[in-house]
Amino acid sequence: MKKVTEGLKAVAESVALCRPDVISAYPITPQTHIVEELAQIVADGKLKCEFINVESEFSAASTVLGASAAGARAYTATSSQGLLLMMEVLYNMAGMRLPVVITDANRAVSAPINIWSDWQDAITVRDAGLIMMYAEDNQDCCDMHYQAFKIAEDPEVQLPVMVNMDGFILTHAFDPIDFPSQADIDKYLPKFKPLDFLSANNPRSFGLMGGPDRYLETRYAMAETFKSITPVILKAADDFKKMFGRYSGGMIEEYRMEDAETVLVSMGSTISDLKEAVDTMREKGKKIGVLKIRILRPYPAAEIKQALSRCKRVICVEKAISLGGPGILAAELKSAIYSNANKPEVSNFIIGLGGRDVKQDHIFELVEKAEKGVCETEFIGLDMKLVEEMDK
Amino acid sequence: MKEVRLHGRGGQGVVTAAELMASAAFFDGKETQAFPTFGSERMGAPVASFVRISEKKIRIRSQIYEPDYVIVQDPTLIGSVDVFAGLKQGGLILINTEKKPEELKLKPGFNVKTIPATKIAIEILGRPIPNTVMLGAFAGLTGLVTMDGIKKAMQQRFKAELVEKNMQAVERTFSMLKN
Amino acid sequence: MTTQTAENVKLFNSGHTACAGCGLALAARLVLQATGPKVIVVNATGCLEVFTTRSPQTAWGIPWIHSLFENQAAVATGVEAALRALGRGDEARVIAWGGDGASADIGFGGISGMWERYDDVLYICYDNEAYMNTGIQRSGLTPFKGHTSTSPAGKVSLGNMKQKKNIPAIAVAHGLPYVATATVAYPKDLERKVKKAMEVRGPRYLQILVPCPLGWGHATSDTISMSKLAVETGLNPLFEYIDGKLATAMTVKQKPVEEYLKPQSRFKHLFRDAAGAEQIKLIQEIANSNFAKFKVEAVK
Amino acid sequence: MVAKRAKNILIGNPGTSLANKTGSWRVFMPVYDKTKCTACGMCSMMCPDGCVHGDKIKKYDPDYDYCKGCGVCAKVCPVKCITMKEEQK
Repeated sequence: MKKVTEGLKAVAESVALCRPDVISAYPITPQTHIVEELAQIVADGKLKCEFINVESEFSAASTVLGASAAGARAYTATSSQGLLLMMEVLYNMAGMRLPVVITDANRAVSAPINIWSDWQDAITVRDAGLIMMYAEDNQDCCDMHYQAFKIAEDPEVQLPVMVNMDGFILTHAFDPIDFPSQADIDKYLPKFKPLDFLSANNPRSFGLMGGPDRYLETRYAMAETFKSITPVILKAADDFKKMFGRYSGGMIEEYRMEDAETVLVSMGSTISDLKEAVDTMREKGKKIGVLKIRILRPYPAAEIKQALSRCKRVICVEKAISLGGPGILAAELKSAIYSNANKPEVSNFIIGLGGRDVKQDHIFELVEKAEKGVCETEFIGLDMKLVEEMDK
Repeated sequence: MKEVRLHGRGGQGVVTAAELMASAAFFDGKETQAFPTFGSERMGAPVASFVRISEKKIRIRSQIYEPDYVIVQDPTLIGSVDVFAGLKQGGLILINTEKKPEELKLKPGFNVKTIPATKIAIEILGRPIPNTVMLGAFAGLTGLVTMDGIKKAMQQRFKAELVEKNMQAVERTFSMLKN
Repeated sequence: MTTQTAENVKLFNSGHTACAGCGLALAARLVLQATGPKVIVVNATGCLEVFTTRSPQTAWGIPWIHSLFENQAAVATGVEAALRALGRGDEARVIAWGGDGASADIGFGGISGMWERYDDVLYICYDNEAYMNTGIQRSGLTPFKGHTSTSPAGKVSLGNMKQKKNIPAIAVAHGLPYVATATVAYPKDLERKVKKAMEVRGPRYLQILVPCPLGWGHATSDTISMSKLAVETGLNPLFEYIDGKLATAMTVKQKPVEEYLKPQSRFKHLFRDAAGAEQIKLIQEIANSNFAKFKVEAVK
Repeated sequence: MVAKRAKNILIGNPGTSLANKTGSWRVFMPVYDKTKCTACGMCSMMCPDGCVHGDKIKKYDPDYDYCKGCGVCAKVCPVKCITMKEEQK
């Protein structure tokens, strides 16, 4: 069924279709409508599920960790400070190989306190061992959730998956969303069958201490797992297409890159704005395209290397920053293309932090700048008057 | 693509109005997108919401700076908020007031229409919530969304008895300002 | 030679790496003897977790999970919710287990949340009165004037400045149907309280005083006698609150606190001079007020 | 093919600690005088390592594979039938 729905409510409805056994979350802007809507769905008896109110995001993550360890399909959602409060649990969840699905409404991290969108929150936990997906629009975001459970619970994977959606820009936008039927989702995503779980009938110990003699091997095993997740992600999308007719998948997506000399690289909803700008620039004869990073972990290095083997110039457009370090997407991207025979020049720009609107003119401006010479972590869209006044 | 900006105060249903308009356009077979001001505003504070309606898939996610249409749900906002900001020359602005456009003494160059939406809302709905009333007037004026679309949008969003009353209001204002 | 066979695996097994004379290792075995096998234990980071589960070995014979230092309560909530959601409610009851640091300090917020939610979880705090796992640092349950590595006795200090945080009272204030204290010197009392706690539905709290020869500085063979003296002096009264009312309090002949303090090196600075003697008087007052509060018969 | 899930590192099978013979830690060993033992079971109940086994008929013995020699049993024995003797190694 297709209808116009707010992004967060659409996610809540999609998650409900996946029939989680246990949901635990704590309200935080701009994620809150997900938990509110799920609480209502459970309260209305439309979903048989334990909905647990907790006293913090830390406990929300811990509760779904416990539920998953006991064999339940478990879900939580958060944002920004909440995600950072969960961070210790996220590492633990991944290390214990628990297939929890988490939605992050991407939001800036304080200080200054700011409820608006950027990617800093999720980027900060990117090394925890989560599979990280970035939604371009709300249909993509809903489809990602059905696939996220399937990927997380795959016997070859058994890892938490985080679906990222830009705060406000996607979370609070109303768009037409196509929802699958419950019967079809039940077919696509059968009941969760955990491989190992806490049970009095098989009384094993979970979460053992791994000393210097064993810890290295556990991390090696996780690294090896991440090497073989890509086919699982691709298959989840292929199976989805077979069943629902639309393809929402891929590690990356190339847009108008056939003959592109310049390629804009980014993630999330920014991709839509870049595509719009690229269409305009193409009309003016510029050979330019967009490369979408849809999956940040496992990092699609081989796909990116291949996709960027022909262009002259790459421009990373980033909504997060490693203070004192290089552009985050740019650094990873450079490492991916290092062995390419024809290395393009790589510029990167910081835009849209803390919800600063990304206008089409900003995109034209940064392309123009990069064409004049390589730019390193340059800010676009700054209010220079405010900058000058800041320390007066 | 047509872009609409709706002005109101927190609690007046300005986001719901945008949602309904987008949903109506969707039922009319158009591509659509709606979103609120991404703010931390509280009840009573000036707020805005936005709608895009197009024949083609809408990709752009930036805010709306040059709307084709502006709807002002609360006339007390005029003066404190620049409701004309970015409005295209000759663009339509629909204001909820019992006054006639010429009585408002607004800046020239725009197509100003007025409707006593709050009065009609109290009459028909029994509550001073002008959002659906204004939606009817807007549809009549612009033809951007149809009565059928609005009805389907309401049926999806509201309970049956609410749909009936709101549709009465919409039908009244639709014909009042229909070109 | 004992080797691992299906027959000799118990609920809590030998071969763990607790210190010789560890009161906690004893408590763990006694608790599980009382609960039987139909439990799932969620264990906070701490001595108990470390000495029982160094990969690939585990001393536990019941299903057990360790996640973090401060999330045992919320993980227990999740396990309990999952059992309910999956229709496995009859399979096992859930026990969350943490030390005094995990319970009174870093994990306390989560415990308060779990109590407020009224989850069907027995929370056991094993109280050895400091962070023993990391080398004897002060916790919220370190006793008044006790020396630890972060509340050291020195030229101008006589040890920990604060009295123990009263977690049982806080538990009662949360409206718990069952709150009790126990210690290893009284295994029958401990067993009875665990069994009683398992009969009750909803959140329950059991605080077990477990002497730590390393941290308290007493002979490994004195674990039981220290545990007993803690009760006999009145410094660690044993009681039960059922539905918010004091239901039982153990009756003992009161002994002077010196008998308990003297054999422990963590209190040796109190026996040096007059200043220490003054502090012992204050400790005696704490013991006396406990006696009065719990209506324990003081024998003159 | 690598063992990607590292299952036998992350998950422990019940009672596997029995493979760890902590008896090697012992400096003093408890020696039981069964002529005095009344088989009350106090030593068994109070052993922090849970390694004193027996019954009313056979009376009690420590399992020296695991006994760390803490001396709790000797201290709690009501008839003082256990003495701690220096370990002969």
